[in-house]
Parts: sequence; C-alpha cells; structure tokens
Amino acid sequence: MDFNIYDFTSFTTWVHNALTSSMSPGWAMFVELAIVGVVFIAFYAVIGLYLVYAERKVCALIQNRKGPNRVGPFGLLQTIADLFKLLMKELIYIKNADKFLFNLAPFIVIIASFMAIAALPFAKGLHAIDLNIGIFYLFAVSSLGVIGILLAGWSSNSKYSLIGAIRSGAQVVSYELSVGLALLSIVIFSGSMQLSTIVESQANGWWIIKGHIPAIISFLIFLVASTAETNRGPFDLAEAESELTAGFHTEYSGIKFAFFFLAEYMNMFIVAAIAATVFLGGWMPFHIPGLDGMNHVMDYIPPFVWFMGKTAFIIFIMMWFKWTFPRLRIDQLLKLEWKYLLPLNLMNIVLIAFIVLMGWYIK
Amino acid sequence: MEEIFQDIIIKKSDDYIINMGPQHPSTHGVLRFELCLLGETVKYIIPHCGYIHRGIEKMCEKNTYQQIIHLTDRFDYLSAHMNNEAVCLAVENALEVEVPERVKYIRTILAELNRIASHQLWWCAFGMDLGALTTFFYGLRDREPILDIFEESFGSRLLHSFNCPGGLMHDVHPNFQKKIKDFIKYFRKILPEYDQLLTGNIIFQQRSIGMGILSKEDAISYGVTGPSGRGSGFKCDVRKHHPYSAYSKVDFKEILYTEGDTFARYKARIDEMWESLNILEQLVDNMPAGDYTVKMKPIIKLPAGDYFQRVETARGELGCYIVSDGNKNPLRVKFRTPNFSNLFIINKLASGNKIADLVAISGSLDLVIPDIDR
Amino acid sequence: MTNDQLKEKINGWISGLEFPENKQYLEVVVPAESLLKLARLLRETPETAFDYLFCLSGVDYGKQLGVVYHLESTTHNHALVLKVKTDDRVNPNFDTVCGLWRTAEWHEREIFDLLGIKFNNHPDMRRLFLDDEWVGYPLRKDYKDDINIIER
Amino acid sequence: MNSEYLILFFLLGVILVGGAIVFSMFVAPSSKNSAKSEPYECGIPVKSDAWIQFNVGYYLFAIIYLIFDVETVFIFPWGVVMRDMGLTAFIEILVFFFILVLGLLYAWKKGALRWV
Amino acid sequence: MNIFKYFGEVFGAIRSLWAGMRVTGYYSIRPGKVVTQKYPENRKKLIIAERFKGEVIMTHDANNQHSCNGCGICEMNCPNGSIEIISNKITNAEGKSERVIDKHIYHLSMCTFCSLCIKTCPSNSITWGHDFEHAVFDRNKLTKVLNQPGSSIRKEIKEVKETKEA
Repeated sequence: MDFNIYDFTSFTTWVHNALTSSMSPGWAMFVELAIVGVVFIAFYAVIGLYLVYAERKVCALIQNRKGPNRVGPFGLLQTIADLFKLLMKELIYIKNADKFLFNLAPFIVIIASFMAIAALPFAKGLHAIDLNIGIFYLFAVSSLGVIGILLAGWSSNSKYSLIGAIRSGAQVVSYELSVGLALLSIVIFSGSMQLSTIVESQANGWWIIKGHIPAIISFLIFLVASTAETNRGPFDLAEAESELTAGFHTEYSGIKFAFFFLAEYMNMFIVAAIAATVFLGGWMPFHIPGLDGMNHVMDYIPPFVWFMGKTAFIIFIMMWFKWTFPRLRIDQLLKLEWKYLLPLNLMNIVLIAFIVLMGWYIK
Repeated sequence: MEEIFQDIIIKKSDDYIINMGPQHPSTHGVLRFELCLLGETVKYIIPHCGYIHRGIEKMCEKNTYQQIIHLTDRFDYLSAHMNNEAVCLAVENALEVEVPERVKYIRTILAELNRIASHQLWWCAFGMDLGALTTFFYGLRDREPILDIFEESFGSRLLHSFNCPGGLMHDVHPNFQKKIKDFIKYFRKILPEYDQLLTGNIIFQQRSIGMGILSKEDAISYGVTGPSGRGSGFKCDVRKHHPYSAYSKVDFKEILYTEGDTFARYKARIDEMWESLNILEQLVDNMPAGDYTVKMKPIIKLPAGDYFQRVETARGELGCYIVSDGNKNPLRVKFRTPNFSNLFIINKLASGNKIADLVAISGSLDLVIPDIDR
Repeated sequence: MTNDQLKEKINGWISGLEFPENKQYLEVVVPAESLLKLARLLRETPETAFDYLFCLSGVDYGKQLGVVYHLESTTHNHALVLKVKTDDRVNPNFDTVCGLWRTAEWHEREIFDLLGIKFNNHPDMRRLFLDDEWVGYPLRKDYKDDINIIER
Repeated sequence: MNSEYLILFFLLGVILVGGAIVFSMFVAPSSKNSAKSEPYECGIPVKSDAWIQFNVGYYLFAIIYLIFDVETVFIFPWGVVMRDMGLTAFIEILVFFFILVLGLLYAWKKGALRWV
Repeated sequence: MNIFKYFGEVFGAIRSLWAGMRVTGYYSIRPGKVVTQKYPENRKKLIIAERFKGEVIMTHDANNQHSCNGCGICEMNCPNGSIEIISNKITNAEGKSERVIDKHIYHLSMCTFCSLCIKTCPSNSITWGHDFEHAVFDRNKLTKVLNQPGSSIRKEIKEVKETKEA
C-alpha cells in the first residue's frame, strides 16, 4: 500500500477499504468512528496540554523568566502533572447553585470546541468532515462556547461569576460579527465556503499575499476579533482576574475548572487554525512563482507540518498580544467593535468586492 | 456644612452589594471595598479597613525610642527607610542633635532609592491591575538592583531598620557609590521602555485619561498627598517645602500635574522616578566623608513636650507626632500615614465609574494597606 | 503670617486662650466649646486660610484626653497646632471638624475607635479598625487586655 | 457520511468531559462543609442574591447584534457568487451595505452603542 | 465626524500597540535576558551579602569558646522579647562568684531583625548569621540556643573585664 505524508487521501481510503472488506458495513463504520474518535481525543488532549505549556513558556520568556522547568526535561511534562493534580482535586458544589446548568456548562464549552475541530483540514485528505459550508459551520460552532460561559457564570450563584458571564455575552456576541465578516472577505476571493476548496485555491499563493491590502486588513481584524471571541487577553473581561478574581469560572474547581481552561486553549487553537487555513494557505507550502528550486524545497516539508507551523505562528502572535497589553474596559471593548472594527470591515468588504470585480488581485 | 456632606453614603436595602476584598487580587493586601453596583457601574464604595491593624502606636508607647524604629518599617513597607527617618529626625530635632553631613547625604540617597523601588513596584502592580501582566515582572526585575544595594549595605532587602536616632546603624558598604552609579545608568536606559509598554499604549491611555478626576480643593481637603495629590496640582512635596536631611542641597523639580485624573497620577510617579534619578546623581558623587553617627546616650529621654516631623514617603506625607512626658518611653506616638488619608477619597473618585475603573483608580492611588491600618 | 500675627489674630477672635511653649509650631489650647468656632474662623478667614489639616491625633495624657489638630495653609505656608483637652474620661466629646476638612472624618473615627472620644455631629461615628463589638478603647492608658497585651 | 461524524464529535465531547468528571469523583477527596459551599465573595458572607435584574445595556448590544448577524448570514451566499456575478452583485451589495450602514449610523447617533 | 481623524486614530492606536509589542517581542526572543534562577540548585552559586541578616548567631572559636558574659543588654534592648538569657552564678577557682551564661535563648519566630541586640552588645559576642532557610515544620524548632553545648567564656574577655572593673 502506497501512502505518503503529502497526501492522506490514499491512506484514508485504504483504511476504509481494509475495514469494509474485512467486516460488515455496520461494524466497519463503527470501527472507523472509534479510530477517528480515539485519534481526535488524543490529538485534542495533546494540543490542549501543550498549548498550556507553550503559553507558560512564551510568557515566561517575555517576562524574563524561566517558566516551567521542573517536571520532565524543560518542564515538558508539567501540564500533564497539572492535569493529574486537577483530576484529584475536590469538586466543590456551591450552595444554591443551579446544579444542572452548573454541571452542563463544561460539557458545552468542550463540545463546541470538539465540533469545531472536526471541520479543520489538517492536511491534504486529513479532515473528519469536509462540509461545503465549512466556514459557515466553523463560524456557527465556535460561537457555541459562549453559551457554556454564560451558563457557567449564571448558574454559579456568585456575583463575580454573573458579571463575568454577562460581560462575556456582550463581548462574544459583538465580536462574532467581525469574525464572520473577516472570513467573508476570503469567501469573496475564493468563491467558496468549503475549507478544502479554499485551501486548494491558495496553491499558487496564500490569500494574504494574493489579496494584498484588503486581505491583510481582514487578517488583522480577524486576529483581533478572534482573540476577543476566545476570551483571551487583552479581551479577557469575562475572567478579568484583577476585577472579578476569576470571572465566570470562579466557583469551578478541579477537573471542571480544567475543562474551561482547556476549552480556552482549544478555542485559541481553532481560531488560529482557521486563520491559517483561510489566510495563510492551510497546509499549502509557501510558493513563490518562478523560484522553482525553493518551491521544491518547500514541497518537501509535509503539509501537516506547514499547517501546524502556521497555526503555531498565529498562536504565538495571540500570546504576544495577551502578554503585552492591558485589558480593555467593557465599554471600550464594545466601542472598538462597533465603531472601529465593524465599519472598517464593511468598508473592507466593499473594497474587496470592487477588487474582485476589477480583477485586481493575483489570480 | 451640609453641602459638604452630600457625598455621604446612604445605604438602601435593595442595593446590589458586592464585596471586593479582603481576598481579592487587586486590593493589594487585606482591604475590603463594599461596592454597590448598578450593572457594571459602581454606585458607591465603602472602604473597610483594620484587617491588619497591629496597634503599632500602642506598641510604641511601651518601647524606647530606638525600639520604635523597627516598628515604623512595617507600616509602609515599601518606603521603610523614610518611615525610619521620620522618627529619627523627630528625636534628633527634639534633642537638638546635629547629625553629620555624611548621614544626611546617605539618608537622602537611601530615601530616593527607596522611592524609586517603591514606584517601580507601584508601576508593575498598576499594570497588573489593568491586566498587563508583563509589567509586573519588568518592574520587579528592575527593582532587584536597588534591593541588592540595600542588602549589601544593611543586610536586608525590604525592612532595613538602618536608621537610629543620631545617625545610622553602621556605615554603608564600600561598593555603595559604584553600585548606585551602575543602577542609574541601567535604569535610565530601562525607563523609556516603561513608557513604550504602558504610558503610550492606547488601551492604557483610554482607561486612564479623564478617569477619577480629583480636584485640587478636594485633594487638600481630603489630605491626599504625595504623587496622588500632586497629580491634582496640590503642592505638597515635603522635600521641597519643608526640606530635611540633604534635600535643601539638591536641585530638583516638584512634579505637578493639574489634570487630577488617573493618568496624571501615573505620570507624576513616572516623572518622580526620573527626578529621583537626578537627585541621586547630584548626591552620590558628593558624599562627604565623616562619621556615620553621633554618640547618643544608650537611653534616650526626650524633654517633655510634643514634636512633629514631616517627611515625604513614596506615597505622600508622613507625619510623626511624638508626645513626650520626659520618660524613656513616649507618652503617645501618632503616625499620620499618607495612605490613611489617600484611601478615603476612593468613593469620591470611583463612584459613577465602572468596576474596571475602580481597580485602575485604587491602583493609581498606590495604596499600601498596612500603612492604612498601622 | 508670622506666628505673632497669628497669635494676635486668634486673640482678637477669642480672648483668653492659652499659647503654650512650642519650638516648632504656634500652639493654641482651645476650650472644647469654642473649638468649632475657632476652626471655622481659621479655615474661612482669607488671611489665615488654614485649608490643610495634615494631622489629627488623639492623645491620652493620663488624666486628660485631648485632640491635637495640625493645620497648615497651602496658600500662606503657615502652620498652627490646635489643642483641645477634656477631663471627662467617661464620655468625652468634642465638635467634629469634618465639615471643614474632610480628612477629619476618618481621623475622628480612628480616634473614636482607639481613644473613645466622641465627635458631635459626625456623620458616621463608628469604629474604624476594630469590630463594633470590641470592648474598651485600646490607646487609653488604663486599657487592659490580658490576652493580647503581654507586659514584660 | 458527515452526519455520523458530527454526532461522533458531539459524543467525543460528552465522553471526555463525562469520563473525566466521573473519574475525578472516584479519586478526588470530598468533604462537605457549609463554609466551603458558600459562593466566593472575598471571604465575606454573601448578603443578597446574585440573580437580579441586570443592566439593560448588555441586551441592547445583543439586539443590535441580532440584526447584524442576520445580515451577515445573508452576505455569505452573496460572497460565494460574487466572482461569477460581477457588477450586478457589486451594485447589489452597495445598496445592501448602504441600508446596513444607515442602520449602524442611526444606532450610533442614537447612542445605542454608548455604554451606560 | 472627521474621516481623517477617524483613520488617524486607528493608525495612532496601531502604532502605540506596536511600540509595546516591540518591547515584549525584544525580550521574548532573548533567553539570555532571563533573570530568574533555579533556586535550590544554585545554592552553591548564591551571592549572600556579608552583612546579610539571616539570624542571630553567637560566634565560637576553635576551642568552643564564646565571649558572651551574660550581661543581658541584648535581652533588654530587644523590642520583641526574642532573647532570653538564663545565667548561673558559679564560684570560680579564686573563690569569687561570677555570672556564667547557661543558655542564650533566641526566639527566631519573634525576631524582627532590627539589629539592636548586635549593635548594643558590649563584647561583640553575637552577630548576624547568613542562613536564610528558616522554614521548619515545628514552631518550637525556631527557638534556638545560641551558645553551643559545652562552650565556655573566652579567657581574655574575662581578664579585660576584670581589669576594667579594677
């Protein structure tokens, strides 16, 4: 069986054929689903844990510190140790809390991030679902997490949590718009909402290069808006620790708290992955037309590495944001969205429509 | 008289009360604000203090004058040296002892170093209040050289009971001058970074400019001193108006801003760091040789009467009021600590603003809670 | 204004005041009933304009209880010490000056808390540091606390 | 084929969270304590109820969002066909945005975007 | 609303944000600027100032002799009562009775490191030690006896004192 790390389509069809030939179709599907499930849970856990590690290391470097360095070499096992510690922490129940919603909230935030991760194209032929409205789906699912945050804050029966939850409601709801409109600009360029098509359309250059100024503007807007949507600093108003101690997850303890924490990092991964897919060409290698030698070298790097590399780059930028800026106040946050990002975004879309109309982008 | 009481708080039973502190990250210690909220907006704030009231004034009544010194370290621990100096100067003035020039110079240098260290810690904590966590580590990093100087000369980094009535405990370390010069060179390079990171930042400016405006009249009436008062144009720099130690020999500006908002208070402190560097530069090369203390009797008895000494700590005016009845123990020692007066302006400044502004405003007042409670 | 001028001025308002010896500041001992009157005149007369109360301390002199006001004028840069004393240790009370200097409100609460001196017309006369249930006034010389104060 | 995968990923979330919580219930210690189950309020006993009527300001934004979000949903299909339709689509979107921006400006001028 | 002002604001904001990101970015790629240290591992490399106030110790020489004659001045000067001296009266070889310390007790838990005991000690018998790792599991371990078991007072000191008295 020939499969390579450059194209996973043959690999997945081989797995599919092998399964269907050896057992009944129902069982084959079950085993397939089980394999996919195990792989994704493992992937999810590894990404989540190592993003936490990465954030701690990056912020330590920015702050002239060493960061985690005790557990394992360079502290690589630190977050795994933390996970076990959190598993063994007591789950505290809050008096008068709405128990059902209180327990439901971590499920919602995690499920939302799982649903989103399903649609990401990790490499050629390596995606669980390839919907023809992929961007739309991601846009919809990634905003589900806010329901979890709202529920968490509201059901805790704590005043700090409630303020955090309501803040996050207003915030995520607003920034949702900018995320959508920023993604729309690439939909206009590529003429498709299917993620695999969008990636394929960047074979001769990434959209951020091909779409020049308007694409860069949308990329910046997307970065800002998606940082806000994932409740990360400088937009971490929902858990503003100097104001609300821990905001919406004040009352959560142990592993339930860990899920909010994990979901925050997974959401960061998801938005970074979307940005990488849509603006930076997903798993497409970096090509400059004409320079064939370099293009060949770039082709040797597997698509999966390209994808993860681009995602890591965007995650680094988001961390860089977080550890540099002071937090915004709620009214400034909304002002930024409604008076700056949204009008700029609308103007940008008109500009893109015009550019597409005149054909002034690199085709 | 009635119109002056219009900001007296009237509690209602259906107020949405939320407690901020004593266990809260941004009250910098165990201070409790009882907030009444209207959505995100703060209606009124009732500060509750006394969580770390240790009765230092009562303890002072049982101790001799030398033994008081180490207690004064512990109210405003960030300007420990200036607190010590207040008691020492009060006792020296009461006994009419003239301390050597060298002592005056060293005391002034230490006070300015301590002021820089304190403002650095304020800067990093203020940044953290606003959510910029990196400032915290940069501030602490730059504070380290000062603490090293302290440690080398007096053996402790924060609470150095280094003064004693009549001079200093012992002479400074031989490396003292060289290290200070190194520090000045280092910190002059680093300070502009503070501006890039926070002062010029658009988010920071939006959050601080025009927030919590304190008028000059209020500053005087509420007794808000130090950089907080000077941000409102209240000329309250004790170093300038009632010079002590070697301050009459140095040339420095009193930092004054007239806006009175959070940003003005912030700028006043940043500018004070520059000014302190200037003072240090003027003093460190001209330290006269001489004795580090004058011979004092082992048991000091102040003549009956009362004595008042004002010094400028990093947070404002510290008054040390000693009433003596001629014994070896004082009859009454009262410390007029700057933060005690600075705290109670908070209701006036922050009510009507948001919770986030309350955090920013209380950060800009630079509260040190043990200084309030004593 | 110099201290002599101030003395003259104050004598013109209220006669028969005592001016004890004090090397640092001009000191005036006021009877409790004319405290508020003098404070108001000092605060509101343009020539004196004592607008800055930089220290307010309560003192237990053993027999007497007293309150000391350190005043300064930010415009004229002169300072004055007002003293008021009472022999009444059971129910000492003075008029509040927090209408003139707002900072006095909390200083007076502190004095009430620690020395038990009540201030009439004070808007919020509660304990500041200690619990409301606390018995006694710790800064008084005759305060006894066998648990927290260890005599050596 | 896609619908099974959607259900799968939904279930994955449930399994991960549910499994971890159940596992944690077995290994984690548990002790009932009335002080522990108090909601956090900086160590002070909680006085009033947390669930109150909250500031209407937040909902104004939610309403404005709703309008714009529905518009965004309309723009997406337009975005897909923009390249093919050309000038017609461009003029259409200009008209559409004109109305949309008019609404935004109206809300702006009315002060609905100002935080209260 | 001035459209130029609007865009001016946007670009000004981006510039100011970039200024801050430059500072943090500068440090993020320079691991050499890291200032924190691995503490228990770097014990050997620790630079402790010679005047460092770790705890009060009594200096003993090679013959296990100290110079404390139990005068009690440090006990008197200590503001917190963290020093207690238990001394015995013994009769020496010449038949004179003299005071010898039995135990010089130092309560580290009560010490505020004010240096008054060390400054006032007439025979310079106590000084600051450099040990700073004071954490113990039992509070009673913080009460230390400063004179080593079996130690005695240094001869010269006694002689100096006697000549002074004479």
